Amino acid sequence: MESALTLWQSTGIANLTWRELLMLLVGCGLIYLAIAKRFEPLLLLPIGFGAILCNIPLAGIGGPDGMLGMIYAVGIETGIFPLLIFLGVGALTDFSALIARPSTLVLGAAAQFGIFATLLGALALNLVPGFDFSLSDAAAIAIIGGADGPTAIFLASRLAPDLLGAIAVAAYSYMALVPIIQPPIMRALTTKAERGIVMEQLRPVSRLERILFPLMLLLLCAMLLPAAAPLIGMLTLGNLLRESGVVDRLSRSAQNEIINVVTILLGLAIGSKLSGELFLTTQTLGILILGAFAFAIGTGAGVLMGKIMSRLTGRKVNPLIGAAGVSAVPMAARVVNKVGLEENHHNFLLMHAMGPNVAGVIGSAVAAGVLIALVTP
Amino acid sequence: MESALTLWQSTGIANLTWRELLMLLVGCGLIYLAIAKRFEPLLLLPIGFGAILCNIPLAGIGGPDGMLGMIYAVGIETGIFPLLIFLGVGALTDFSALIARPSTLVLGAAAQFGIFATLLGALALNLVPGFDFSLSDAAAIAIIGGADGPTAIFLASRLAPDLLGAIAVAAYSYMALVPIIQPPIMRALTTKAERGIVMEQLRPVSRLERILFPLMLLLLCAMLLPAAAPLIGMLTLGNLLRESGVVDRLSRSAQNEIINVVTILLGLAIGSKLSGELFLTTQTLGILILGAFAFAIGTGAGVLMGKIMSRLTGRKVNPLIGAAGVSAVPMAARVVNKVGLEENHHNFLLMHAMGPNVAGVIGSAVAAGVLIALVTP
Amino acid sequence: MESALTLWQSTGIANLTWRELLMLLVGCGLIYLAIAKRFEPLLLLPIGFGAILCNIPLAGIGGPDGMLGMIYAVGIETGIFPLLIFLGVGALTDFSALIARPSTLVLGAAAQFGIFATLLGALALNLVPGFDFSLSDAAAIAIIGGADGPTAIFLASRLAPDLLGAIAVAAYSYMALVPIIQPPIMRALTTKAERGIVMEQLRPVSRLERILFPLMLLLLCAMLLPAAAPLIGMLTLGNLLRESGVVDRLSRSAQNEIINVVTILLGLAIGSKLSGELFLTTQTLGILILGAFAFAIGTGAGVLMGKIMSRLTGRKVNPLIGAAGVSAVPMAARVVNKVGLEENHHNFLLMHAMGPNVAGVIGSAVAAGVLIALVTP
Amino acid sequence: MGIGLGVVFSFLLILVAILVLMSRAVARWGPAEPLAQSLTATAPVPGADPVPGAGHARVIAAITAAIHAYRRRHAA
Amino acid sequence: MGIGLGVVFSFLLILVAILVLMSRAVARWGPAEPLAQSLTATAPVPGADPVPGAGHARVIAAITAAIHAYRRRHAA
Amino acid sequence: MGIGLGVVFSFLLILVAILVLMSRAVARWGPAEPLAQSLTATAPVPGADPVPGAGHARVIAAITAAIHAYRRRHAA
Ligand code: NA
Ligand code: NA
Ligand code: NA
Repeated sequence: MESALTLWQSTGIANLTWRELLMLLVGCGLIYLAIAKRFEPLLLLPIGFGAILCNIPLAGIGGPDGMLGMIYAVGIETGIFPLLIFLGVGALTDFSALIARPSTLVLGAAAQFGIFATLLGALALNLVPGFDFSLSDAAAIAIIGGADGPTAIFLASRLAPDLLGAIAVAAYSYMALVPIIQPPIMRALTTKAERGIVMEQLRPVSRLERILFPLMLLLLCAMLLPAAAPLIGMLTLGNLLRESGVVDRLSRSAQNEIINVVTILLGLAIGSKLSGELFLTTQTLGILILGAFAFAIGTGAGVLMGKIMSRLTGRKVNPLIGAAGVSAVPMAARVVNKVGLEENHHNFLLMHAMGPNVAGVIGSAVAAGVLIALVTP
Repeated sequence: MESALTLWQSTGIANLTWRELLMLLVGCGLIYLAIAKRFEPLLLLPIGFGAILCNIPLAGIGGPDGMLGMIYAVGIETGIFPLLIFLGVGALTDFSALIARPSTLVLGAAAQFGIFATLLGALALNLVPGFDFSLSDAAAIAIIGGADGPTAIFLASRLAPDLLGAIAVAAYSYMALVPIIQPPIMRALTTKAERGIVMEQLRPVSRLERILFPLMLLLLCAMLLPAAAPLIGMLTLGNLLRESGVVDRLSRSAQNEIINVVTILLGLAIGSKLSGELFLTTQTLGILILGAFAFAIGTGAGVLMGKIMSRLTGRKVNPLIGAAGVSAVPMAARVVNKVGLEENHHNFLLMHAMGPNVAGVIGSAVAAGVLIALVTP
Repeated sequence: MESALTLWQSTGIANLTWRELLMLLVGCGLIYLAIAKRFEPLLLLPIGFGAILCNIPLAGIGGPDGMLGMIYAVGIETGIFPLLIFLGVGALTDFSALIARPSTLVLGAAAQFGIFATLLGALALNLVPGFDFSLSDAAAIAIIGGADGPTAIFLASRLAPDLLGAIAVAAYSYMALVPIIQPPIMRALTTKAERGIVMEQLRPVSRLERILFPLMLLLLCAMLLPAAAPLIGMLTLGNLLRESGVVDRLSRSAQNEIINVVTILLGLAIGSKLSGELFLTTQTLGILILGAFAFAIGTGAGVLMGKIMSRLTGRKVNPLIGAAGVSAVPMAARVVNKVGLEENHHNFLLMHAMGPNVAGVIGSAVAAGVLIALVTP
Repeated sequence: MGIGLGVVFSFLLILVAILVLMSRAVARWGPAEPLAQSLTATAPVPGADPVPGAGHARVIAAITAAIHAYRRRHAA
Repeated sequence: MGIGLGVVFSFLLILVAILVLMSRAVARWGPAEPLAQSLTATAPVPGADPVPGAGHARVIAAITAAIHAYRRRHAA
Repeated sequence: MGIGLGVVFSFLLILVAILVLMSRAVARWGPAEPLAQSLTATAPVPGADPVPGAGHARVIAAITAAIHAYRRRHAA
């Protein structure tokens, strides 16, 4: 009888708290979104699975001696995993469109307005009872507006590890929602005539320019904003491996093995921050709201800057491409292409939107550096 | 003269103990079995090589500052390596045959009888002078009967690290010996008529079922047996990566890069537990004997349960497939196929044996969880 | 005003020291050599990039909490990275030419004369003011003459971590300069007739011989020179994975995933030893001079031993192949082939030079073991 | 021992029940799916290979052989 | 917030200037290069695919299909 | 220095002896093996390529070219 009681007490059901139960459902929900709705499945599937694993009663998989806890300590607390992902992103990214038309960097800059507006928004939310975000917390939440997963994880792991779970979930969820969030904003802020603007074909870019680009970017970052050096450093290293043409096996490794393996482990480890105590709070609600806000503001700011550029260049620039400045590569650029095609069936904006799109990646890495420099004294 | 003496004293020969010499021979023997006899070469070759490396006099490669010692600490003491292998196993395993005929899970359960019988056997062996197995030791030894390498390594690293070398060697050796150990037992326990039973073709399994299966299994494990959650969790994650169809690059990574790299390092690191003091003991002899015993019992129990199922279903089940319940995927299923073909040249049991075969993997992971829950208070 | 000052003080320019500036240029120079001149790009590109990263003011990427500092601690301080590279080298190397003509091992031994001559040279350089090499330092520098990158990094990380940056840069630079350094020495030491000697075709080598070779080498190393066991161990393990024919997926993993990923991380981490304080010293100048010296002596000794072998065998050996004994696989063998073709357009020495070439790898690993045994008491 | 094996059996018997229920639920409410494909597409088990159109198969066989030969020459 | 966004803008505007100067410098002093190839060779963007000779393309398409079929059968 | 180089030489000379003995032992007691294949099969050295039947070679060459073209278009 006693032994049956002992047995029962070692089961999960006997120890399940409502928080754990809810988080198991959240995990299943994320997996559902990843598989059925194809919401950024490469990350949301492992994150959702990690959420399940670390909310299994008694197992302690997310704790300091548990597998996910250890992976978190080794890979995320040190910042290594998001940096390795950035290495792979660099090796996968073609910056030709940006080099051919450097002015699109301004669009990538404008779209970061969402980040800084959200920073203020997060601080303002402290006026509402139940919210109490520190400056670090606010900065970490604001980066969701960068629409760049690894950057958000890197910054959150530095500035607000306890919010990392919610921030990562929000960042990837909204990135997946780009095709739903962006088009109405794009249409509201542009005229039919603007959306129909056909842009000139991009000039070809030489191999030497593509090799020099990452080095220039890295050196500029070293001179002006050392706080962004880890992120920009790994991005440019990946890109140099790709463009140098002399280390193909390293480039392929960064694009495949490294990014795949790290993605699995990174996703799982984020789960270790998806415990009920950390996630089921009013703060998470605030983060989700602020994230949507950040995305919308960033999109709007990008489009408005696109309108300014369009005027200044005598309608040579289609303002829609400004929306791609939020990053979310390549989804945002595809959305631009789609909205553009609605007006003019022969106006392919994809290549033109790639410039602001990759500029957005650089922009949010720079913004992350600024936030680190502002917040850490 | 003195310098020549110093030189001589820095050689291996001058410092070789008989234990080291014997272990070097054991290492060469394992490599011979791996290459010439194809005994589970993926693991026995690295294990044998590890045994040689960590028995080189003076080099201390298996010690705390040596390469193998460090790999052991990082990968096996933490449990990460066997869990990553399980991730790969999940990504490589097709559970369709099991989903199409869930009743074969009972065969996978029956074959775990070998584990629990061996647990008693190990404790009984304490009556023989020279043996002194604790309950933890006995549980770690018993898992050999699960015929599942990573499960055995995971459990042994938790419950009896000093016996890990012998247990891993025994587990993989007997898995390689499945085609020799099993057929006589299978033939002895079945009649000619039973062996000739032709089974109905399996129904097709839908994609949705294959996606839901790993989630159901994980949630059941979370509710009933949290102690098995790390093993079952990684197995089901790997399988979900495979079946979800939305994260092919992660699935391929788990099936290839992760499992290959970890296999090399895991095999080598096991060598760090193959030092003379740990391996050349009467206990090792006991482990080898108990392992063979566990295999035989498990096979027999599986076949007997197969006979019961055969009766209950009115001879719709060929009892031979019960033998595949020990796991040892896919070797045990192939052995079933071969023994079946001996009776009836047109009776292909392979697909039917895959059900109990993969059920055996789940069964031994569950049994490992039970042992952990029983032993660790 | 004050905030603008704070902002300025957080920039890199405001904090740039001349040492850092110079090291940034060194980094760019290495990248230039890697890409434009194809100097060992697989390593010099990551090393150069690492040099840039860890000389960014304020960022501290090479420090103990920085990414490169952490990678150094995990991968190089422990010796794991160079050993994993050696595993890959073993899996990539075909020792057939050496097995078919074992006498070429003597050429691989002779070329290590450069190492030991340089050891004396480094100690002699202490007589020059500004140099103060300990015995450990001298041994680490001398290994540059082995013309084998991973061996040099392994030894330097053990004996003289502070010099590791300069030693690695020197080793890979001179390996890239083999086609420039070696030919004049080869021509100066041989007669036209000697260079024209046509060698007999190599006998075929059986699979069994190729499997036994790594095991023989490992056991010999275990018996005579345990200090070389980690290096020789990983080299032979890689080769056994390759030749055994039963673990192809592990062999491919060692040849690709492992070596690629580790090369990126290893190269970057070496950068953490390329700080201004460690690199911009008179010692680095000494290391570069001694390295060139070591290469030249090694080449010369190899060729002279080739001449002796040529005489002893009645002109059956072309002495040029002795130059390949410095390792630098496969570049040195290709140089031999090229110099040989200059004399006789039909005399292909490539296959014959592969024997001493791979013998040089073994030779420098053995020499590294000797240096470890001599220096560490 | 009895308890241990009992737990294993109970666990797997409950899993049997869950799988049966799951399959029924999927059959009733799940999306229609070209079932014929689903099993063979993921079954890596030898002997279960589907037989594609013979013409196609011959082309594939020829190319497969060529690719193998090509790899053998260039891999090593 | 003003400072933050200001730094981001300044940084990217300087980068614009550097890129413009770089491209001019490369155009003036850089090596002559078959430019037509360089963009397409590395642009992985869909819709930017170059159109190779039609005959060649047909062969490739046939073999591609065969390879896909081959992989699907053997990968799983 | 003398000792160091001496040890290296001794080590490698003993290895020479062992390899000679090993090869003799394998030749005498080892299994018969199609030796002609063994060297070329694992020699990755350029210039040592075996020449396969010319007909086969032409097919492989054509497919190789197609595969390369295919990869170049789809890899990037
Ligand atoms: Na962005
Ligand atoms: Na089992
Ligand atoms: Na060498």
